[in-house]
Formats: sequence, structure tokens, C-alpha cells
Amino acid sequence: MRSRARVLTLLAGLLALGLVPLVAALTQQPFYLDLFRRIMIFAIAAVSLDLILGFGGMVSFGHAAYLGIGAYAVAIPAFYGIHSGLVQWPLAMVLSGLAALAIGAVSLRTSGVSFIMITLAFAQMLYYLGISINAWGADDGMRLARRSQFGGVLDLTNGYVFYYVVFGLLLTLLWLGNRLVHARFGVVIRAARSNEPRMRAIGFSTFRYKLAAFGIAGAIGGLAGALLTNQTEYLTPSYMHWTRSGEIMVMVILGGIGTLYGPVLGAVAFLLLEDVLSAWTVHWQVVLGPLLVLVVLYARRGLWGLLPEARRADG
Amino acid sequence: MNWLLVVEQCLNGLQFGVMLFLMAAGLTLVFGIMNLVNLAHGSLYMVGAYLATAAVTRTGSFLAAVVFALLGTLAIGMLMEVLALRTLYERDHLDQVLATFGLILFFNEAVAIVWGRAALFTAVPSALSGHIQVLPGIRYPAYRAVIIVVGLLVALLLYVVVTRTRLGMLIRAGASNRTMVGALGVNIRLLYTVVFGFGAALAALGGLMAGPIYTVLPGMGEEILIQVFVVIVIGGIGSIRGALAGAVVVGMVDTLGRAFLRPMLSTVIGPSAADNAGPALASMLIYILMAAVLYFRPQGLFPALRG
Amino acid sequence: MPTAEPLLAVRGLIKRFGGLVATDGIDLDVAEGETLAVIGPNGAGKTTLIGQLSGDLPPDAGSIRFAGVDVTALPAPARSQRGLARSFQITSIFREFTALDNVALAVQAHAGHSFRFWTPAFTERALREPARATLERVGLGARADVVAGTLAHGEQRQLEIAMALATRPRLLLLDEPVAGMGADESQRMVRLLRELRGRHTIVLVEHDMDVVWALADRIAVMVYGRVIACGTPEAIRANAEVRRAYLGEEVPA
Amino acid sequence: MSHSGLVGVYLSVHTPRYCTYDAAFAGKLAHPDFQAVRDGLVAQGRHVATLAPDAIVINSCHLIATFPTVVDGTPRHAGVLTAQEAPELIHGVAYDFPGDFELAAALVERGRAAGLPCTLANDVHYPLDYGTVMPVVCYLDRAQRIPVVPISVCLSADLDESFAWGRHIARATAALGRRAAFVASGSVSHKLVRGPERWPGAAEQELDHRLAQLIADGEYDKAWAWLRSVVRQRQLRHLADVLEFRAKPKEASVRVLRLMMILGVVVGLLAGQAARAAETVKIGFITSLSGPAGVIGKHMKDSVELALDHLGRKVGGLDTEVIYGDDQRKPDVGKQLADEMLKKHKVNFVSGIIWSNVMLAVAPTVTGAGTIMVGTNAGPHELSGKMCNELYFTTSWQNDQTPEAMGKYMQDQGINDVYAMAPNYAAGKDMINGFKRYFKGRIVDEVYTKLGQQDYQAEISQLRGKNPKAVFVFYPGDMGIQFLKQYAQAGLRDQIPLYSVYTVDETTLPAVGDAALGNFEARYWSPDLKNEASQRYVADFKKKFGYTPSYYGAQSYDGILLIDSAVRAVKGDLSDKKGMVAAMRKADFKSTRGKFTFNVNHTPIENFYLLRAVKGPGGETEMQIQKTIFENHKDAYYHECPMKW
Repeated sequence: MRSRARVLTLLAGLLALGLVPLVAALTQQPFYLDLFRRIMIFAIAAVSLDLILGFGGMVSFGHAAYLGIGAYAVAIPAFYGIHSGLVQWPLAMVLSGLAALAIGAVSLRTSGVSFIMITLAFAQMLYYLGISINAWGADDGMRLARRSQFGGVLDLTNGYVFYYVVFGLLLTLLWLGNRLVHARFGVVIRAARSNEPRMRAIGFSTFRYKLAAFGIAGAIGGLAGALLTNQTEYLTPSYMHWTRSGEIMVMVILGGIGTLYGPVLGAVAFLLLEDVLSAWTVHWQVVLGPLLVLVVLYARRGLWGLLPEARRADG
Repeated sequence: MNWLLVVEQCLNGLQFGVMLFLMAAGLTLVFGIMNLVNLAHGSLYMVGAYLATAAVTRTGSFLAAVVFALLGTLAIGMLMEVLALRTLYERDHLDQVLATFGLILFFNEAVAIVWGRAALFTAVPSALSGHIQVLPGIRYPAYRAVIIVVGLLVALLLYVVVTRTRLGMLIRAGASNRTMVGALGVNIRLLYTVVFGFGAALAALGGLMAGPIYTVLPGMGEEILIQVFVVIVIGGIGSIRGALAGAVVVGMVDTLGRAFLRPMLSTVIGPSAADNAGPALASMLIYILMAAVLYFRPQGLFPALRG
Repeated sequence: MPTAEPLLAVRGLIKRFGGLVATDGIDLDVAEGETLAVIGPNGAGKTTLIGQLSGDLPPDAGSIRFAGVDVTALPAPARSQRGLARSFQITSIFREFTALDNVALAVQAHAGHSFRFWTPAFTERALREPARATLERVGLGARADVVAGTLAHGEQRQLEIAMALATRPRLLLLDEPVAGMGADESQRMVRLLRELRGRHTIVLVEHDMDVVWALADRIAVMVYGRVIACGTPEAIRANAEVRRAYLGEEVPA
Repeated sequence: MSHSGLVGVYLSVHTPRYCTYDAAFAGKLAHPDFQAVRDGLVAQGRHVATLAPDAIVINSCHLIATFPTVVDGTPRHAGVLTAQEAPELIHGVAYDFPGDFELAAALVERGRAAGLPCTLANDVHYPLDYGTVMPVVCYLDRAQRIPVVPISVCLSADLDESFAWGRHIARATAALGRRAAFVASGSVSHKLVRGPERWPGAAEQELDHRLAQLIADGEYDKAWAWLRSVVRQRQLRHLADVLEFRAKPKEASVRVLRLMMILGVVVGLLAGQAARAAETVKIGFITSLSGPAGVIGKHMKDSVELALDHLGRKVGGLDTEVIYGDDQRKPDVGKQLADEMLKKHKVNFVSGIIWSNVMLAVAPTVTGAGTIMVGTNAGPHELSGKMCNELYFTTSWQNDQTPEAMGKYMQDQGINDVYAMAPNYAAGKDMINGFKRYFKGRIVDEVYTKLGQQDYQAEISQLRGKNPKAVFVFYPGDMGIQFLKQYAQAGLRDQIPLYSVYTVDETTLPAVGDAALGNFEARYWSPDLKNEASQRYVADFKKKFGYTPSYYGAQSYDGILLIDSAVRAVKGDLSDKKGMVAAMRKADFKSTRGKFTFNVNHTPIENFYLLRAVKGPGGETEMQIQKTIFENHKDAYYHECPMKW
């Protein structure tokens, strides 16, 4: 049961996101469509990371790798002429999910800072692999000749259609994510974060559940990657660089971990700040940096945490 | 196999390892003692390099630059600890990552505002620009030999301070149980500020040694930061011995990998395939090494003996 | 005690931490339904023994047979699934969750796999009913919806027992259940444990001799990682070895 | 041109022979000579499309009212048209396009206020002539979506009244905030003669060109005076007859009255003069301004500012606004900036871009949006090859050209046993391939190092072990600074000569200093290049910014001059993309590299020189040209580009 303030903020926020295309049309500024669509795509990536980071306590510092894999899973088939989104997007989720399972199988044997560093290591390996494969453009990356096609049903080249596809996916993710987090599977993940030894004592072998969560987060990350490639109609291995994983992590922490809606707020705040500040001064990072420090010092549970909490801590 | 070349490459590996140790020591000290993940350690390395370069161009003497850079970064480090990091010791690693990520952004841009974006001119001090005859047939740049000596000296100094002195005892005690040490009347806050400043000075030492041979420009800290994290994780977080061992191992593996991996590979999978896979593999080598270490010995090669 | 195979049979259990030998070749049998108390001075290796029995600490040597099966190599979760539950010396609960959630989790652990992604777990009656019942049983019924972290110390110890019971165990490993409790709290705990006697086999590690005398069918005395005596309370009370161990004249191993 | 008021004036024609769909598009042209006229009309249609006006005020010489001027405000013009004069050519053409009652009413109100007899028609049955309907339906707005306000010619109006009506149309549209286009259906050179083959000849057509030129040049007074003189001097037979118009059929007199109205419209625009002049050239300039690469971005930005100074802050004679964007060396950020500039700022040109991967993300976005892109650095082979585009130009080079030049020089010098090194990423491999395209000597080894690597001591030891005769490297930015210093510190500087591309330049020299002495580079330009434009650029740059410009800057400076030459060529009509592209293709501006021409793929054909790092007069190290390697060197990918011009 959440406090009224949070429910209202959530609804207002989602409504606002839904109305952006209308505002863009009225003010003849289609640019806002692209800006907020990019924000929502990173929000999806941030929410997927939060599933394992906020709820599962698994601090993965290589989440951008799955965005990269998802991106390649769209660009490579397109390169060979397969433009159907119905093939590309599921492929993106499956491949990045499998990669996450493989990386998770090794990483989950460690914990704490070792886990942070080993996930970073695997992502950097994928990054260096990406920039050395010439067949797919290596560091120059690949251009997406045509956005994913959905047999004429969904025309992604139309900015508004593509916007609402992403918006729909974000809403679905929040809804399904909410179900997952409160279902038995989510409860195991959250309890494992709270007290792993106790979980083992009452009979849970937590490894398989954490690994499954890692795979799910990777798959959704892959979907975000597929969307990002369609958004920029371009992809480079630099999507997988560790600083990009750092940015997704910052969005999650800035928004507030352990809640599905925090990362959405974090993504909006971080990317809007980046856009507004960089338009204002070329030295925008000298302002953004201290801002992040202040958030950590005074908004202990992130921006979402600033809103009054419900009477009883919602587990 | 030309043995002289192998020896020279080993020397190169040792030198690169020692360079990594200079930074790793400060990071593992702060990390191990205060349980603080400090991504901004690379920024202190950069500040050290910038202060030294500015001092050399103004005074012309490398020694003056060293003193100025160490003291300057010590002060900046302590100020940073008081203003931003002091309240984060009990906080979650995540919050520390976000705060120090913010500091990276701040320092990179601040340095660009003060000194501009272009790389500064740095050169090896003339006295050390020559070569020394290490072994018959091997001429080794004097400056890099000095780096090795300085690095090993710092390792020795650190070992003595941490294990033999009262300050060292306090630091080790603080690591295992901060509240208990506080209860014993030691001003733990001041101790941590000093230790953090000391860690910053170590980073600055790394920066000012690297300045003449690498490039001094905004953002120079981040590239080496990742390699240093690899070092302290392989070595064992919090242990100075681990940092030294990890640094030398990473230095050797990375250097020898870049030098001999491709020839060795070509004997196995043929020259053309080696030409293609070699470079990529060489860049990934240290990450593969770290993943292996973490898998088999998650606590690192020489875990810090505490708690 | 009937000569049928004991529920728990421990043979030659050795565990070393560097130079220190925490358990030095322990042999122990616990029959079905029996309550065995394990007593001994601090550092005798009691908690190390419990750790090895529960599966958290892999022994260096020796074997553990439980309900006729060699479980030495089984990890803690597998042993719990086989009905071997434990409580912790230092309270270990899910602090952010409510008391009811804590116990429901224990129920969930034994209610099939948790790869269910749809129905909210905290509304599944199949988990909540048995959990609520177990809470009632340990006397925490009224505190079901309180966040575990905010419970009093005694209540948290009761919660630990409830979580162990919720896994429908055959054997309960209790590590100093009354540690840190006031007089009346420990009385209530003893009443609770007495109620469990006979229906569950209990291995009780405890310092408080009143609790031991009140509950134990048999008592094992550990000193320096070895069981120096094992028998009925009366035998142990009369045993010279035990008195010397407790009166401070250490008997070198 | 987002301001309101009259945004476009068209001299359109409606000769029945090419006024229907069949005649225009189905190839059954009555006379081949009409092809040019038809193409002109189609071009006008495309222009209206890009202009996207809110309304069209059309005045056809066949819509005649004897006493009042009739303004048709019917909200919806629908009906079936058969041309009164050519039933066999235009028959049964259905039309259905919206009207603009509000505008018509405002116009009539102004007319009445000025005492001009006029009526407001609002009647579905009001008959429209083919001169009004056909040009709109067939060419100008085939979709029939733009509201149309027909306005008649008034026989009894005199010249001044027609002129006045022109000004009222301009003012009414501005007042209502409409972006309207005025179409004068019928041309100056109308010749009332039978037989299509004796249509207005060159002399008569000259009138049209003359009038169009006068209006385009903004010489409204001259146009006004010229028209009056033409009437007086009876130069034109049919115009001469005009004076005795009572005796001539009404067509002839109608012609002159319409001319006055056209002129009035145009002169009326004087009020809107500010609107036209207010039109500014918006250029979006994208480069890396933050992070380690920020220094290159600064070189480019400063050069753009200097170019604007040299042009008096006016590109093509128009006020200019340059919007800078920081791509942070990330392709997706570059793409987002391009979208922002195209959609939010509605820029007319996009320019800049340092990195190939950012360029490959941005260029298709810009040209895809129908905007001209002038690249000023990155030269990926795709954009000079199969991805070349009519709207994409680069004022730098194709990446491989520079290593090709160095390869040729070293081949000519007969150097052998070369040790080649580059970072392990796409551009690194391009460089070595480009080098090997011309260098056929023995290559001891090809070594690729980690992107962003800082310590090259291991590679240098390996290199010394192979003791090659020469070393060829590509290490841009900070990698270059590190490699050069370590190469010199290893004492190899005087043992093994070092040849490089994109490594030693004015952005890295300040940080490397003497460690670069003796280094050979290949490049198309150098600050000491002896030509007037370059010397002026370098001198003024040093004076204004206090540091030596690099080729990154020179290319950006040229980019702005190229844009200026294009805008000037089309007289500031930024919607005339074709005209601007044609102008750009001439490369008709004083480039810092001296005279050069564009190849078929819009990549420069230019000279490449050998440079060497030497001690400058001021004591610091600088690059100086040693000799010319290539004269008018073409890139290796232009044959892949389908463009022909």
C-alpha cells in the first residue's frame, strides 16, 4: 500500500509522459518526441537494472553490455536483410538473456565488490570484442538502414507511433515488474538481499533464483538495446562501454533503488538535466557533478525517496 | 625467442606494475580501511599530475613540483573527504559510487576550466632523460627505472607504517571495528580524514610520476582507474601486500600479453587468425585474468588479514 | 531408548580453523523425539558443531547421517528441505519484512518451487494461513503485521523459532534460544520449547542450566571441541569430569 | 520562413495545352517547347510543398469582374470544370479544395475601407475559371489541401487601384497571421496569337525574366518604373494596343491591370520587407566540446567564429545564427543533437563532426530530412562511396587519402622494412589499408594496440627488437601525445625515422614539443601553406585566439565559406536546395587549401603535401611543408558513388 503522494506523483508522471507527443505536435517541436522517447528507453534499461540491483542487491556494473547485445541483435539481421521486428526484438531479448545467464553463472559465485568488478570485466570484454570485429563495422558501428518493421501494423518511422510503442513497453514493464516483484519469485529475490544466510537456512537455494533474475534483467536490457538502435538508427560498441553502465546505475540510484518507479524518475531527471544543462553551458558537468553528490547526501533514498512514504514500509 | 627482449619486456612489465601500484596503494588503503568505493581516486591522480605540471612550468624544478603536488592534493583530498565523503562510510556502496561518480564529473570539468582542454606540455626532467645500462645489451630509460625504485620504496614505507607504527595500528584497528576505536577515545573522524588525505597524496604521486610519460589532460584518470580496480580486486581488497602483488601481476600479464601473445597465438592458430584475434585478446587479457581470480579466489590473492 | 537407528548420527566430526581445532572428532546420536542439550564453556565448539550439522560449515572430516541418509555433503538448503531446521545464536531474520512475511517465507520455501511470477505471494492463503498459525503457536499472533526489525529482542527470538517450525522440521537445531532474554521472557520460551518436546527432535545448545535441566532428555558436554560426557541429566550432574570442567580445573585434552 | 504574411509570389501560367494531368504528366505534350514551362510549374509545386503556406491568394486573368473587384471567400470550392475557351482540352475536371472566408472577408474589409469597390463572394455556385483552378489542382497543390482565395481582375480599375489591391493582400495576410502565397496566373509575356507554335518568343519571355529578376533583387521601385515605361513606350504590340483598350478585346487590357496587381503585391511586401530580411541562415555545428577531445572542438568552433567575422557575421548576405552542439564523442548524442537542430531550431545547414562513427550516425539523419550537410572532418569511406548523397559535402578529405599520400611518398623514397602501428579500431585499419594502397615495400610487422592505451613501452621494445628502417603510425589525440613522448624517450627519435598521419598536428604539438622534432606527416594543408586565403586565416586566427590553428580549424573555416557561397548564389532563397547544391559543386570560394574542385561524390580533389616537425622561428616546434606528394588527388571510393553531375 503506497502513500497517496507517491501514487499521485506516479500517475501525474506517467500521464505527462503520455501527453508529450500532443505537446510536441501543438508547439511544432517534434524534437521533444525524440528526447522523451530516448529517456523512456533508458528508463526501461534502468528499471531492468533495478530488478536485480534494487530488489536483488546484485550490483551489476556491466548492464550496458546487454543493451549492446540487444542492439547488435537488431542491426546484424538488418544488415543481412531481415528487417522484421518480430524476429529482431525477441532475438535481442533471448540473446541478451542468455548472455546474462552465462555471465551471471560465473559472477553470482562472488559477492560484494568482487561481483561489481567481475560484471564490469565481462562487459569490458564484450566492448573490446565489439570494436575489433570488422565484419560488423567494429568501432565505426553499423547503420540501421531501416527501423524494425512490423508488417505495416506498426510503422516505427512515424515518430508518434514509435513513441507510443516505447511508452506501451515501459508501462507493460512497470506492470509486469510489479507483479513479478510481489510474486513468490520476487519475494525470494528481495529476501535474499535482506538476509542470504537466513534464506539458505529455511531451505531456499537462492543461486538459481538470482541467476534467473539476472537473466530476466539482461533480456529486458536487450529489449532496451533494440529500442535504442531503432531510436538512433545506428549502433556502436561504445554503447557497451563501462561509463554507459555507470550512467544507467546513476539513473537507478538517483531515482531511488528498490522501487520500480524510482529508476524512471532517475532516467528522466538525469537525461533532462544533461540536455538542459548542456544547452546552457559547455561546462555543464561541473554543475551536474555536485548535484549528484547533493542527492546522495540529502536525498538518502533517491528522488523517489523524497516523497513521503506509506505508513508501513512496503517491503 | 630473443632472451634479451624477454628480459626487457619483463622490466617493462614490472615498471607498468609499479606505476599501477602507486595508484592502487592509495585506493586499497581507503577502500580497505574505510570501506569506501572511491571512483574519484582517478581524479586525484589527475589533480596531482596537473599541479606538478603547473609547478614545473612555473618553477622549472621537478622536486619543487613533487612537493607542491603532494601537499596540494593532500589538502584537496582532505577537503573532499570533509565536504562530500565523510558521511558516506556507513552508507551502501551504491551511494558511494553515485557520489564519487559526481565528483569525477566535477573534477574533469573544473580542471578543464582552469587549465583548458588542451593537453599540457610535460617532459621527463633532463637529469633523468638518459638511459642506464641495466644488463649487458639492455638500455633502459632512466626515468622509468626511477619509477620502479620510487614505487618499491613507497611499498616498503607503507608496509612499515601500517605494520610497525602507532598510526598503522590505529588504521588497522579502525578497519576492523571503527566504533570500538572511537570508544577508546581516538578521534576516528580526524584519523579517517588524514588517511584519506594520505591516500590522495599517494594517487598524486602516481599522477606526477605518470605526467611526463603519459598525457596530462582532463579525463586522464578514468582510463587508468579501471585497471587499478582490477589490480586491487586481484590482489585482495584492503591489503597493501595484495595491491603490490596484484599490480605486478597485472603489469606483467598486460605487458607480456601485448608483446608476445600474438606470436605465441600464431603458432597455435596460424598467423592470419592471430593477427585478427591477437590485439582484441590482448586488450581483454586483464579482464579475463580478473574474472578467473574472482571465480577461484573471490577474496583475492593476498586477502587483508582482518576481522 | 529404542535401538532403532538414531534420527541423527554424527561420526568423527572434525573442523579446523587454521591451527585451532574447533570440533575434534565428535560422535553423537540423537533419537527421534528426543531433546538433547549440548552444553560447555565458551569456545568449546558448540556453534561450530551446529554450523556443521546445519550445513553452513563443511566439516574437514567425519560424517553426518540424518534420517538414514548421509547428508555430510549436502548444502544447508538441501538439509532444510529434508527437515533439519535451525535458529541462529545471533538473531538472523528479515528485518524489512513483517513478522508474518518472515514466517510465510519459511512456509514458501517448502511449498514447491518459487518460479511463480504472477500471484502476489503475500496474498496466497496457502502461505499466510500456516504462517499465521505458527505465529500464534509461538505467541506472536498479535504482532503479525509488525515489521520484524522493530520487534523486541525476545520477540525476534520467538520469530526465529516460528520460522524454524514453519519448515515442518523433523529436527530442530536451537542455538542458545534464550540468550539475552530477561527472566520472564526466558520462562515463556521454555514453556514454548517444552510444548515442542516429543513432537520434534531437538538439539539444544544452551548456557542457562535451568533451561537445560527443564528440557533436556539427555545432555552432551563439550570441552575444547570434544564431547567429554553424554547422558541423562542426573548422570551428568554426578559426573566428576563435568564438575571439574565447570569448576574451572581444566582437564588438558 | 516561419513569419506570417506573404511568403511566396509565383508567376504561374495556365495555357490549356499543359494545364491538365494528361498534358503535364502523361507525356502527351502538345509541343516539346512546353517541357521547360511544365518543369517550371512542377518546380513551383514542389516549392509550395516545402513552403507549406496556410493559404493561396490566386489572381487569374480569366476571372473577370467589370466593376467591383470580386474576392471569393467561399469556404469550400467544389465543382466540375470545363474550360470556357478550350472545352476539348480541359473538360469535366472535378475539383474540391477549401477556401478561406476569414482572409477574403478581411481583404474586402480593407478594400472597402480604402474606398475600392469590391464584393465578397460566398457562394458554392460562384463560377471559377480554368486559370484559377487548373494551376492549383494540377501543379501547385495536387492534394487540394491548401485553402484558396480567388481574386478577380477588375476591368474598370486603373493601374493605381490594381497596385493598391496588391498591397492590401500583403497587409491582410500579415495582419491575420497567415503564411500565404500569391499566385498570379498568367505571365507578362502573354501573346494573344493563334497557334501554339507561335507562342511568346525569346523577346517576350525576356519580359518575364526581367520582371522576375527585378523583384528577386528587391528592386521594386525600378520594377514599378519599368512597367509604367513599358506601357508608355509601346514596346510590346499587344501592350501598345492596351492604350486604346476600348477598341481591343478585354484580354489585352486585363494583362496590364494584372501586372499592376502583381507589382502591388510585391511592393506591398515592402511592408513585409522586414519579414523577408528577417530571414536568417541557421547553421547547426556539431563537434566534441567536452572531454579529452574538447580541444579539437575548440579549434573548430574558433575557426567558425573567425569565418563569420570575415563574412561580417552575414552568410550569403543574410543574418546568421550558428547553434553549437557537443556530441561528447558519442554517436547517439550526435544523432539526438542533429534531430534537435533539424526539428527544434529548424536549421538550414548542419556542419562539423570530428569522428567517423558520429558522422555515420548524423549525416543520413540530416540529408534524410532534406537539409544540406557540410562535414568538416570525419571522412568515412561509406560517405564517399555508396552512401554519398546529393545534400552531403565535406571540406576535409576521405580518411584513406592522407595515409595514401604518406604511402606514396615512402614508396617514391624507396624506403623498405617499415614497421606499421595503429589502435585496434576501424579507423586504425582504414589507415594501414590506405597506406598499403600506395606503399608496396616490405612491411616488417603490423601491430594494433588497445584503443586509448597509455603506455607503449612494451611495443617500443618489440619494435626496437625488429630494427626496421622506418616506422609508420596512426595515433590521434592523447594516444599520439603518449606514443611520441615515449618514442623519443626511448632514444629512437634519431635512430629510426617516424612517419605518421593525423598524429602530429597543432592540437598535439603544444603538449609534445621537441619530442616531435623530425617527425614526418602527410596532410592536405599546413599553417605555412603559401596562399592568400590561408595566410589571412592563420594570421587573423593567431591574432584573435592567440594559438596556431590546425587543419580541423581550416576545414571548418572552409565549411562556412562554402555555405556562404551557396546562399549567395541563390540570392538568399534558402528553399532552393537544388540551386545551393549546384553552387556548392562549383566550390566557388577562396578555400584555405587554394583552388580545388569537388569530385563526383562531393569529396574534394586536392593536393597532399609532406610535412615535417621543425624548430620554428619562435623556438617552438611547428609543422612545415617540405614537398607536394599528390596534385589533385582523388579519393579511392568515388567510383562507388552513383551521383552524376
